[in-house]
Amino acid sequence: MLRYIIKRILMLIPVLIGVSIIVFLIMRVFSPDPAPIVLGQHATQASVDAWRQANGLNDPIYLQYFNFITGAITGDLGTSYYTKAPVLKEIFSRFPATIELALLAILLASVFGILIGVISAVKKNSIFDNAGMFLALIGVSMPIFWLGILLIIFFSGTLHWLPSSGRIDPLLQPASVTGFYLIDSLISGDMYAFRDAFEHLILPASALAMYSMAIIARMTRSSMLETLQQDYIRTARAKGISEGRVIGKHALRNGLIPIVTVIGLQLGSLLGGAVLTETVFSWPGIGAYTVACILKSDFPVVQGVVLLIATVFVLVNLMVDVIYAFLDPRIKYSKKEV
Amino acid sequence: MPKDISTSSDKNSIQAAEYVEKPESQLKEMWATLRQNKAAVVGLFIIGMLTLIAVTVWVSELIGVQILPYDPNYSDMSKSFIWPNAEHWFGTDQLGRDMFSRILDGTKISLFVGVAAVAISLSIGVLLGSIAGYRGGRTDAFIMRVMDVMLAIPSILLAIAFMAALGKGLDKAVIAIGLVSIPEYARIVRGSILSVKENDYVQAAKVIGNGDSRIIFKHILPNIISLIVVRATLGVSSAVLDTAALGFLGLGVQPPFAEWGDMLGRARGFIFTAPYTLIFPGIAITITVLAFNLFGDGLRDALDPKSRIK
Amino acid sequence: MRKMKRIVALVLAVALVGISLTGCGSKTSSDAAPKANDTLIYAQGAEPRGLDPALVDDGESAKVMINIYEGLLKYAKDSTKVEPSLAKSWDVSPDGLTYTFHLQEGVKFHDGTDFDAEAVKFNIDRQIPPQVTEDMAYGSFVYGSVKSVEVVDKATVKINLTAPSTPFLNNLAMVMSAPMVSPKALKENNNNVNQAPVGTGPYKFVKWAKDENIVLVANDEYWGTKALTKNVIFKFIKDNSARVVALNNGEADMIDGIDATVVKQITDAGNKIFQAPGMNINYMAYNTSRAPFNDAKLRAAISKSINVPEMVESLYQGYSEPATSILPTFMEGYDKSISQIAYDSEASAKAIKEAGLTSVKIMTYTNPRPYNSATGQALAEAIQGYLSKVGVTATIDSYDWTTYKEKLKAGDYDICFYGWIGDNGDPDNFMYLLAHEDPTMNVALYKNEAFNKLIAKGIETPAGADRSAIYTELEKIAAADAAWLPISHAETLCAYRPNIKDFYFHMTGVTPFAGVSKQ
Amino acid sequence: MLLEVKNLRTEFKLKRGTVTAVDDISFTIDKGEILAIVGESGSGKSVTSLSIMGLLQKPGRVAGGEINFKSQDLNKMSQKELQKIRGNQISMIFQEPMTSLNPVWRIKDQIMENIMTHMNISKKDALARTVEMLDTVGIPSPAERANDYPHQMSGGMRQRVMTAMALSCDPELLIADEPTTALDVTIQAQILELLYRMREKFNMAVLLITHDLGVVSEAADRVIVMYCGKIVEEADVKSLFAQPLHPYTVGLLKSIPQIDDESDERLYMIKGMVPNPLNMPSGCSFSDRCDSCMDRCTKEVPKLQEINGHKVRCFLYEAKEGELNVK
Repeated sequence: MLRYIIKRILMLIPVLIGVSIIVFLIMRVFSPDPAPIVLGQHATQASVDAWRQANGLNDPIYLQYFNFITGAITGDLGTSYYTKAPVLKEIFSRFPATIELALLAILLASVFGILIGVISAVKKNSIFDNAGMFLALIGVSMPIFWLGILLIIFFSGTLHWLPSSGRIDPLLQPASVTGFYLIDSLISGDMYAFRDAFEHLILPASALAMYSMAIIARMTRSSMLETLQQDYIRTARAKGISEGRVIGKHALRNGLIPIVTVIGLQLGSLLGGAVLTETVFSWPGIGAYTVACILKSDFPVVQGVVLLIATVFVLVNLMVDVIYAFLDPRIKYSKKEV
Repeated sequence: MPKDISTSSDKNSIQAAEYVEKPESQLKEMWATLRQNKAAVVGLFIIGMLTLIAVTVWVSELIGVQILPYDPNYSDMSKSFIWPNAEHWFGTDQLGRDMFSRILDGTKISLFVGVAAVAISLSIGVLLGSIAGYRGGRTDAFIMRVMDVMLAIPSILLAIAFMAALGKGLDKAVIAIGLVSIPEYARIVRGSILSVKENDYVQAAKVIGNGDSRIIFKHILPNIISLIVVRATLGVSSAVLDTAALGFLGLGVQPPFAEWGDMLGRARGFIFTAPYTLIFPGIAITITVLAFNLFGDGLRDALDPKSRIK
Repeated sequence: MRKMKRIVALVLAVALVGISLTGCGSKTSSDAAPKANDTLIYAQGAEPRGLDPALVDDGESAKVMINIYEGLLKYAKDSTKVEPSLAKSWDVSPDGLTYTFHLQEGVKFHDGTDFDAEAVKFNIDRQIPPQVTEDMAYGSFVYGSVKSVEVVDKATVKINLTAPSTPFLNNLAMVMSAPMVSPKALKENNNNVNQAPVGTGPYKFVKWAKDENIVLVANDEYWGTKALTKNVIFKFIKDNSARVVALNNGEADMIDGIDATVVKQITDAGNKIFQAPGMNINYMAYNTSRAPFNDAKLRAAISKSINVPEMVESLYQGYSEPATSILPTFMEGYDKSISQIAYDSEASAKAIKEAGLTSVKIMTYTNPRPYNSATGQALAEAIQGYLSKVGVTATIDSYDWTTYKEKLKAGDYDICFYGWIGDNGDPDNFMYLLAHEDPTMNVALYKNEAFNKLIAKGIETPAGADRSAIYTELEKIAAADAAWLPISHAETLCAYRPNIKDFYFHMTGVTPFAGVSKQ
Repeated sequence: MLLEVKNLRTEFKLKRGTVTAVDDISFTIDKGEILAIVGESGSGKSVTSLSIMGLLQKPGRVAGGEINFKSQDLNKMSQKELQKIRGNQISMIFQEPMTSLNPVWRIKDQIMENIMTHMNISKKDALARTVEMLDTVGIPSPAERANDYPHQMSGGMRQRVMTAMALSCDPELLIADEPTTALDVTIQAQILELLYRMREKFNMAVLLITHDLGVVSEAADRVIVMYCGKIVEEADVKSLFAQPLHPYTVGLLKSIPQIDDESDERLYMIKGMVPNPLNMPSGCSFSDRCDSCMDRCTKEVPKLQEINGHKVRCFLYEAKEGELNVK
């Protein structure tokens, strides 16, 4: 197992090289010149040229790439053109916000998705099933940003129940330890802050979770339907254990195996969905920031972010495979299967 | 999940093997099952309506007949932000354009981008997947590594970067959205081909001395076509969503084309004063995506041997 | 198995806690959190680029920096006239080449170091050759005319110019480039205090949570009148509607960047509106270098076809004021007598028909700009609508802002859209655009020798009635020639909660909070 | 009398009609007895066993009759009450050892779950009992194998595990539904031997469900032959094999290959196919396949009649009180 994990982590390297090449090509070869944006309304041709020269943008593309890669290997992703702050710092000051949002979203999506899926499967063709599956269908069909805006209009604008933007009331901002406000506020023992952070999370996390929840619910339903047909479920029932235990301990435990894969895939797609959710909710995360940087042609930041996201994506996939092996004792990763 | 796909395609291929001479019968059978699926029929009906609207709007535009209540791109600043009424069913937007006409006009864009983007990802994806699956070895490894790389970047981010680099435009949106979903098709096709490849009839074709491309196109692809059709149908729904997302971020098609996502993006500043400008495009997107999802799900069920027995 | 059970239990527990928390807290969320009266929360639409005045160029940064830094001079509260700040007084040599500033004494930077003539020299030297770097967006604008800086004594500094420049004094009141930064901080931070600003102002920098907020605290050692409120927090909420919601829900005390459509909603919630004039111009430019718009009459005919007030009203919803002049109305040189070509669709149609003009090529940008929140695209589409009424078909090519600037250089357009954000409150800063050599500045490609001469004269003429007359004259020439169709001056519409006292938004786009208090 | 099934009727409600899978059957099992139910697939034998266990899944349901276990009608019990009996007093072994064990649970956990559900003992004792049971059913080094997952075991081993699980709470009745079908012949014998041994050891009754008359002859005390949801013949093993009455039973017996049969005759086959349950022949449901079919057979449904403890449902044997009337 360990060998397998190491091998998979090593496989990150070619993926990251590939990712960096793609991003590099898109950004440096095709994207608009960042100079006019960086230099503002008084930019002249001369200052644009000087700036490009100073930032190595007049070098041949392979040399630019070489410089970037050598920097990246030593942990230096450069500085943002726009803010002149180190890229790593810019990224990591926003990354926890996205992770916190994505984790809560995947938690919501998994809990409710599995719940709906299980109920739908157990009560197949009942009103619950139909309602659940209709909800799931709407969930995969609704644009996430539209849902987000509707949530804001309803819960913030009309009912004034929940905040519409940001992560926390700045007055309650806990001292940063982990960067996750839910955890940081617990560390500092401030329940007000915890609640406030949680309230800020609800709407964006719900909007972000909707699509994944729908996918997970559908997957859970079909997986459970299949599992409930299995002989070992009959065996379990024959043991005289309660129906709840049959479903929860026997059926779900087996049905979960394909669901975990879906959850893993969804965690990856959540990172994409975060781009839109963060934009709608002014969530101070990496998604909206990246879009802003793409539009500003802030090459170093975009390169850094995409590398980071790709790494996370690959690691999540690896994690899913490991969990898979944990859930399904029949699977043993050997060198062959890599 | 992966288990799932392989078993269904196995069964599929076994069945397909019997029909190697006339693969269309597989589609025929699919259609028969599909007709019994109410949801799929509803989906197909909506898709039909949307297509009708899109084609009518497009043709009338070509021959210069105005069929929509108003010119969707004609702005009249004196009619800015009129609430829905008998004259303007969905109201007017900031520039005084009739929302109803714009929504109908937008059907054209969304369907076109959706279908065209899928056509791109489908053709390139199928080609790459076929080559990878059929040739195997290094070619396979290389192609699939590239696909892995593309999959490692969230597709919406990739599409945004493409659009930012290429600039706005209908053609560019199609390309951006089409390119980012190539890996999905490549993977499916490769997987199916790997399972079909060893079948006797393919081996037989090889022995007879058929060329590689002939084997792929004549013998292998027809047998996985139903799988691709399902994927493509669901692909249209995600392409429509992606188009809307790009439009929402201000990166979609070149205005003044009425595009639902772009309309939503513009409406965002007026969610309290003119909420109708936000509601209708959102509903239009949802219905379109829903229709393709319903139809795609129906297709998949129709394909699934298990449900066919019922 | 037991692990499984625990995980499930944990998940359920978290969900339950969440549900119960929201359940019991939902209704009262806005007033449940402890609110401090000693803290002002200001919500703005974007995050500042940085907080080093030499390295940034955006308005969002300025709003924060005005509270941390001071320059030698500052603007009056309700105009762009300059007043003493870190400089108590100043003398200008008769030839207009030497400016001597007498500094406030006993002023300290937030890091405890002294503010003195050396510090002034350090700050200016950093932004003039040979030290200036290419990414100092405003260095050459503010200090472009500076030849050298001499320290006379601890409290006196002399600045020598290469040529007389009346706008120079206005430059020294700007929030970009001109504020004084602690030399010690600059040295410690590698000549970049974007993330660690140290000034002399009424507020000190505390922390910056990226994309969330910046926190300032009152400077107890401040040399002037100390700030009334202890803390100021700048919050970044990108979405306009969300900002309004935040204000109405009490998550912010003050917000900016709203439009007139939400005013009713804000006042209904008991909040107040502050309207600040804007120092900018949003305009349409004709390409005067080629047919058909090398003909001033035809330009005027097109301008006549456009109902500017109506368009501005619905595009900007009161967020902008229709422009009757190039200069904002509060600026020196503005005169009520200046007027642009009036809307007259029939006369326009007639003139256009006579000229035989049937189609034009419009080029525009797709982004919103500070002077045009509706985007150049919407503006172009609106104009397209008006033109179609007078029988002209317009094709629109639109590009993102940077590409657009590139395309402008090629000059292949009949009509384009552009705008300008005033820098220093001096009329020259607006009018010189029509005399500029650079095609991305002077997008009308307007060339008028008489106009250019008058511009040069304006720079050298000392402030006063004579100088104002020059700019009024320039305005009149521009209006008659119709190279531009001035469309609007974007105003800044702010809103604040009723318990906020003495909030104001300066026309240069900044929000000094030292005098603002919360009841 | 341990179990008495009285006029049991089980139906499946389908879209195209209602199928009566078990049609008015009655039988009893005594303590320590092995009763075999024989029939082709679709004859209703498995449904009978599931009906007894209360494990019928929708759209199936028990439509009538009584299932009296120790004088209590299981059919009237709530699921909760049934759960107390299932796996405890009545337990079951299924046909498919490969799929009847939960693939993601260790063997010991699956058995311990059964024990701990019904016995109030500590985990440690439950584990000890599990190992003991595994030992009893003949699993070598049971303490180690208890930690295995099902996929690490062979089919025969898994069926032993199933048996161990079924026996773990000392049931009074074991229902074995085709326990040997999926296994190869040598293993089959071992499992049957095991069942036999267990019956001796625990004095429990066994309801053996099978389509394999060979299995029946080896293991059972009494046999019920089912066809299309009805009992067509019931007798003790000896008399059934010695003198089968129903043409169906006769056909079944004839179709077993005999090792000592040296004739060149082709093996007998019952003609035709099991009828579609939605489209049963009128009269005797075997009429369309019967070699001795009479006019009457296609019109009337014969009754099950008892002749010297041997029951049969056929018009060939017109009942005269207490007399065997062989034509």
